Amino acid sequence: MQFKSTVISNQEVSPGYFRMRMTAPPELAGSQPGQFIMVRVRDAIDPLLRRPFGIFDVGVAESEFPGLGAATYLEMLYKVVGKGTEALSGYHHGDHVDVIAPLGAGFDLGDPEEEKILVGGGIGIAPLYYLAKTLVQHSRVRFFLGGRTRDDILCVTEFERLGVETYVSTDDGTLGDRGLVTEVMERHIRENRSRKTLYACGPMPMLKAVAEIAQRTATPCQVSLEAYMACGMGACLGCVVKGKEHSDETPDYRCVCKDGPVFAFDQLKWV
Amino acid sequence: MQFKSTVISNQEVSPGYFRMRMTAPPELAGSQPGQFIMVRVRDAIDPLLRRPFGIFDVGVAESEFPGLGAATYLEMLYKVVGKGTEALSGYHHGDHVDVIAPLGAGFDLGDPEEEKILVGGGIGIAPLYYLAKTLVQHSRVRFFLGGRTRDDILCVTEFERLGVETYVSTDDGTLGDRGLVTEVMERHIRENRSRKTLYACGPMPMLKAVAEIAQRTATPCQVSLEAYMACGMGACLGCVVKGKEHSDETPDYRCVCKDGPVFAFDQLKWV
Amino acid sequence: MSKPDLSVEIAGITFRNPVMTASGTFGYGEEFADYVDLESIGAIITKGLSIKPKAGNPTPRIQETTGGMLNAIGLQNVGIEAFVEHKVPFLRTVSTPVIVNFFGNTVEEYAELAERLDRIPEVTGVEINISCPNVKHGGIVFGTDPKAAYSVVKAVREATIKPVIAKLSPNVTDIVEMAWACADAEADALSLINTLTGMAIDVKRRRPVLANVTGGLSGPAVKPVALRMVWQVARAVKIPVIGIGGIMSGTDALEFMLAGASAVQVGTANFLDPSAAQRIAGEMETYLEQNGIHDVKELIGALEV
Amino acid sequence: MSKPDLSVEIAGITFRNPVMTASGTFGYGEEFADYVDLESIGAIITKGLSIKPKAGNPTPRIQETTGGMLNAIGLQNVGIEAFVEHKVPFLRTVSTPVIVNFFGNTVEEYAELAERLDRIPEVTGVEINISCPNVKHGGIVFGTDPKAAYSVVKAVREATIKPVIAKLSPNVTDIVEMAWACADAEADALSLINTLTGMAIDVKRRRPVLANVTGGLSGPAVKPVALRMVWQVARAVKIPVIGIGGIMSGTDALEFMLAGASAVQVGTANFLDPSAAQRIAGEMETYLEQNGIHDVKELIGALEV
Ligand SMILES: Cc1cc2nc3c(=O)[nH]c(=O)nc-3n(C[C@H](O)[C@H](O)[C@H](O)COP(=O)(O)OP(=O)(O)OC[C@H]3O[C@@H](n4cnc5c(N)ncnc54)[C@H](O)[C@@H]3O)c2cc1C
Ligand SMILES: Cc1cc2nc3c(=O)[nH]c(=O)nc-3n(C[C@H](O)[C@H](O)[C@H](O)COP(=O)(O)OP(=O)(O)OC[C@H]3O[C@@H](n4cnc5c(N)ncnc54)[C@H](O)[C@@H]3O)c2cc1C
Ligand SMILES: Cc1cc2nc3c(=O)[nH]c(=O)nc-3n(C[C@H](O)[C@H](O)[C@H](O)COP(=O)(O)O)c2cc1C
Ligand SMILES: Cc1cc2nc3c(=O)[nH]c(=O)nc-3n(C[C@H](O)[C@H](O)[C@H](O)COP(=O)(O)O)c2cc1C
Ligand code: FES
Ligand code: FES
Repeated sequence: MQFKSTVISNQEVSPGYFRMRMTAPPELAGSQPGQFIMVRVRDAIDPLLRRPFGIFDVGVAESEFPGLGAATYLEMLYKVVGKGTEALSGYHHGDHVDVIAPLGAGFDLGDPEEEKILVGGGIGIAPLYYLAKTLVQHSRVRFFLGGRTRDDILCVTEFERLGVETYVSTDDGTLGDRGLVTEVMERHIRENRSRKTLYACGPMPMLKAVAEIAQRTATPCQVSLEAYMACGMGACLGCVVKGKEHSDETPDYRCVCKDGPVFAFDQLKWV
Repeated sequence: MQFKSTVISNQEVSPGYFRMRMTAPPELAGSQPGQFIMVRVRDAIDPLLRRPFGIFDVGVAESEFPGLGAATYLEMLYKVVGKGTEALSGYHHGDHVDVIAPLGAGFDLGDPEEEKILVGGGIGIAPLYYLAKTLVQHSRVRFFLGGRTRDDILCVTEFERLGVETYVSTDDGTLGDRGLVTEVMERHIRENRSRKTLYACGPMPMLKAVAEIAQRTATPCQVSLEAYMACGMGACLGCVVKGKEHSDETPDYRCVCKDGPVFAFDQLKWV
Repeated sequence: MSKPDLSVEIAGITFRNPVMTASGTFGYGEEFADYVDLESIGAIITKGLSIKPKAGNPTPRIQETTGGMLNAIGLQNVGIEAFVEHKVPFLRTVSTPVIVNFFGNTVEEYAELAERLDRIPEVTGVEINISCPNVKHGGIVFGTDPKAAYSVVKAVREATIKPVIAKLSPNVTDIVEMAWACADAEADALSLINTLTGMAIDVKRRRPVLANVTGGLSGPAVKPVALRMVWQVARAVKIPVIGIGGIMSGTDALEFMLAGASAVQVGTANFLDPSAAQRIAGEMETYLEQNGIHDVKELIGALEV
Repeated sequence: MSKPDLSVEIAGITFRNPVMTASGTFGYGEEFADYVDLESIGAIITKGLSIKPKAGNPTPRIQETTGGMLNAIGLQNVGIEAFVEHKVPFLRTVSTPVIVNFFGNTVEEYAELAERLDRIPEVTGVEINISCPNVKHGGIVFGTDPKAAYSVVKAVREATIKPVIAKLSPNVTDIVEMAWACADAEADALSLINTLTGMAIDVKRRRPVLANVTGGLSGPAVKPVALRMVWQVARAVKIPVIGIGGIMSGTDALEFMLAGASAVQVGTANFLDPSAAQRIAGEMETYLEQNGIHDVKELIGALEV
């Protein structure tokens, strides 16, 4: 659905990373973890297109606006990379944004008995918090979180507060283990033979590494992808990725916005 | 000169009309009445071009920003008509705008012994206040001010406070005389045979009427024109008006931005 | 005052209002059903169709530019069989006219597809995308050569009794010459403009942003070019013209109608505002009401020059 | 690291950096002297000149559009005599190369003007605006017909030993064909693009906004089209290409150089920021420094496709 949302708060949680909470209609409380939203940053032509963001959290809380009682809120966690996110970072309490949400297909929550392994790289943790919040209700959840440096490691406390066991690694060793998050994660999988499902979101090289580990260890795995988007609703075909059957003769393109952003890793063509 | 200016205040003085005060470098205090400024409304591509505005006032006052002592300020009076002025109307204390000023050729202040007659229509009064403030130092100044309705009559008190005799007329009679400002003004000229100079700014039909009166009564007259502008410095030739010698064979175009915006009425071709 | 009349007639079809959705920007209608009342717009024009499914280009396929966007989707589409099986059933549930945009690589392909579309009752009319490479003639684009355009339109004309709209490419020296060629081939109407060919470069990577190198520019950035071409063409031909290019508001749409368009198509605007087509029709109605204009048809070509 | 080398060479002339000011957007240089250090830019290209003074079009002549602007100045200029008398004396005081943009209504006028410019020592080179109506041939524009373009460039080539730049119009089906025609006529370099023809309409008045009805579109809105054409042309010809169209920043300029331009011209940007050309040259230098590139010439045509 399309709605006008009011910014409740917009905080810089780490240099260049912001967490924005905004009002949402009650229907949004039914969003699936992994679904996303499209934000019209300004009611103007620059930027022209909407920008896609994961749902970091959604819930119901006492409204910040007096007299409104309990109200649904939506949160996003974003990194300033260009003019859209730059403009967003200047938003204050009370400002308005136009939002389309929820969009796309979210994570499959799988079998509650299994252990859930979440892998996030940098801003890729955005959709994993709401996922973790949902999964911990029934399953054991471990979260492997990586980033370039200490500043790219966000919201560890929030995950821990959910009861999620959190493992941090950074490329430069400024926080947690030194090294790639995927190496730490693979070690855990190999050392620990219980049934598991993997959930990953982050930069493409990380997702590829996770998919290879899933393949090698025969672990079910879902990945959440990013792509340039214009419409967000499966109409423009701008955001496609290659499906597993893809070849030049038998095209198998999937829309990240509609068939995804979450895909079972074995549904995609990784080369 | 080009400078970054800080908004000091931006008040709606009548529905749809704003008066904005902003910081300016000391050199601006030497601006001539009738000169104008070009404002880059946003540091973005929408609106793309700068917008021209008259200098409503310029002076030196105790700075609003602590510890700065006396500082030069610049004021403009503007009407919201489109996206540029709409955006400007949302500016607050402390916001920044990029300004080029002072531009163009201002009013000739003429002989101090003469009576000065100022004629303003609607937002056309914008450059007349600074003119009046300068002229009252030596001359008797009368101000004929017209508008469609009461809301279009601005800053009467400010002019009166300068010691200017102010005559108001509105098309619908909701304030002052009912009728055209030019009729009231012509009556005054005819009834009152002392030497005078006319200074007019306002919509084209009003300026034409003023020029005709000047012609009929052989009164010296200067008019301040508006035109679409791109550069504001005589380079693009977008803002031209026809000079008195103009014909298809002997083009005589003058730049409103550089040769004007103020012209002696008999230098222009009025048909 | 009674409600103004927004209906327009083109090729014998009455459209409830002049606002159609541009091909490739509105999927097959269904994608937008949650955001726009499909019964409130003039017509649905579907994504460019070919006989066989088409894979389209590698990604990235889109890039925002100042006031516009580039796309190099590469005409990815499901092909006519899947269209009939999966898309037509939904379109059947909507009373709004459905115009199918389509293309081929040879004159014969255009004709064959037109013939197959002719047999589908849910298809109200067809729009020929002539901005496609002519495979038989070394890849030169049908839409930039009047003779090739004539032959494609003629072949389609002979293959269907449904209304035929020829959609013109703006990447030409003389748009009027192209319009004449299509009118001579008995198109019922012309629509313009398709996208302007453009390019974007990523300085850091020293590469074109689009995998396809070049792409089609659309959005408000191109509106001045589109308006100029619609005005030129509408004065030159007798058949109705449908204006396309950067329409974001009711005012934009009215500008095209004053320039001579009998209807308009809304493309890129659907991405920023999925209810754009409905909103624009509403804004046109409000304008007519406020200005005491009883019939939108009064405005067609009413520009005073 | 030592300062990067920003100089480029075109037709035997060395420019201190690749940033020139586009004709018609920078007057005769003097108008901008208070805002930009004229010694900091690559070249000054002056307002289109004709033999006789030219009145230009009635007003309004300009209109802002989304991401761009339309102009229909109509080539108003002072004519060669006043140019020599009133403009050259100032230009003499500047060491930056001066390129005079000019036009005529017949091949003979182009040749005559070229010959007169050839005798002015302050004129470093000439840029031929071929986007002008060919009076002898029913007003068809020189710049959209390769044969006419060839004859104009050839005549100018024979009339002057100064560097000759042919400035191409983008309003054509095949820009490469136009580029070849000008290269065959022995232009030393090509510059592109001139403005795209467009139109704006005032719905309230039901009139075109511009008195001239149509005008030329410039500014960031046209950048994707300009980049695409520069890329096409730079691959097709051996002579240097100068990129123009919507350049607002150092990054924009570098995009054109990667696409194959040996230099760039800044037009509309001068209006928003009178020091744009100087700023852009500075931004290019900073980019080179930060990326360890010693010579801007390394980037010319370095796009990986
Ligand atoms: C389904 C989905 C969910 C996303 N969730 C989040 C999130 O929760 N938090 C977050 O910070 N970001 C998220 N992103 C990425 C986010 O959409 C982009 O960072 C944002 O659109 C950039 O906008 P901009 O105007 O600031 O940058 P631009 O000025 O448009 O571009 C700046 C840089 O970012 C890159 N970029 C731009 N758009 C995208 C895109 N859609 N995908 C990948 N790279 C892009 C460009 O290549 C360029 O280098 C998500 C993307 C998708 C598709
Ligand atoms: C020398 C000069 C001094 C001026 N001084 C003042 C002033 O002190 N206060 C003030 O309120 N306005 C003044 N103007 C007019 C002011 O520049 C325009 O109102 C403003 O540029 C409109 O910008 P916009 O983006 O809000 O409107 P737009 O969206 O650009 O246009 C809205 C409407 O305004 C008209 N318009 C736009 N630009 C101009 C223009 N340059 N001249 C005339 N009409 C225009 C358009 O035709 C359109 O109908 C002056 C103009 C000039 C040339
Ligand atoms: C993503 C995208 C896909 C398009 N696909 C098609 C197509 O399949 N067939 C076609 O004729 N035009 C296609 N177009 C062109 C549009 O129908 C329209 O002519 C163009 O975008 C200009 O209109 P706009 O500025 O309103 O978007 C496409 C445009 C976009 C942006
Ligand atoms: C107001 C204006 C006047 C122009 N006059 C000329 C001219 O006299 N001769 C010419 O060759 N090009 C002229 N041009 C075109 C520019 O030189 C340039 O090619 C075009 O504006 C594209 O560059 P830009 O997008 O950076 O403005 C003019 C452009 C503008 C905006
Ligand atoms: S973004 Fe348009 S189809 Fe996915
Ligand atoms: S605004 Fe450019 S010459 Fe006056």
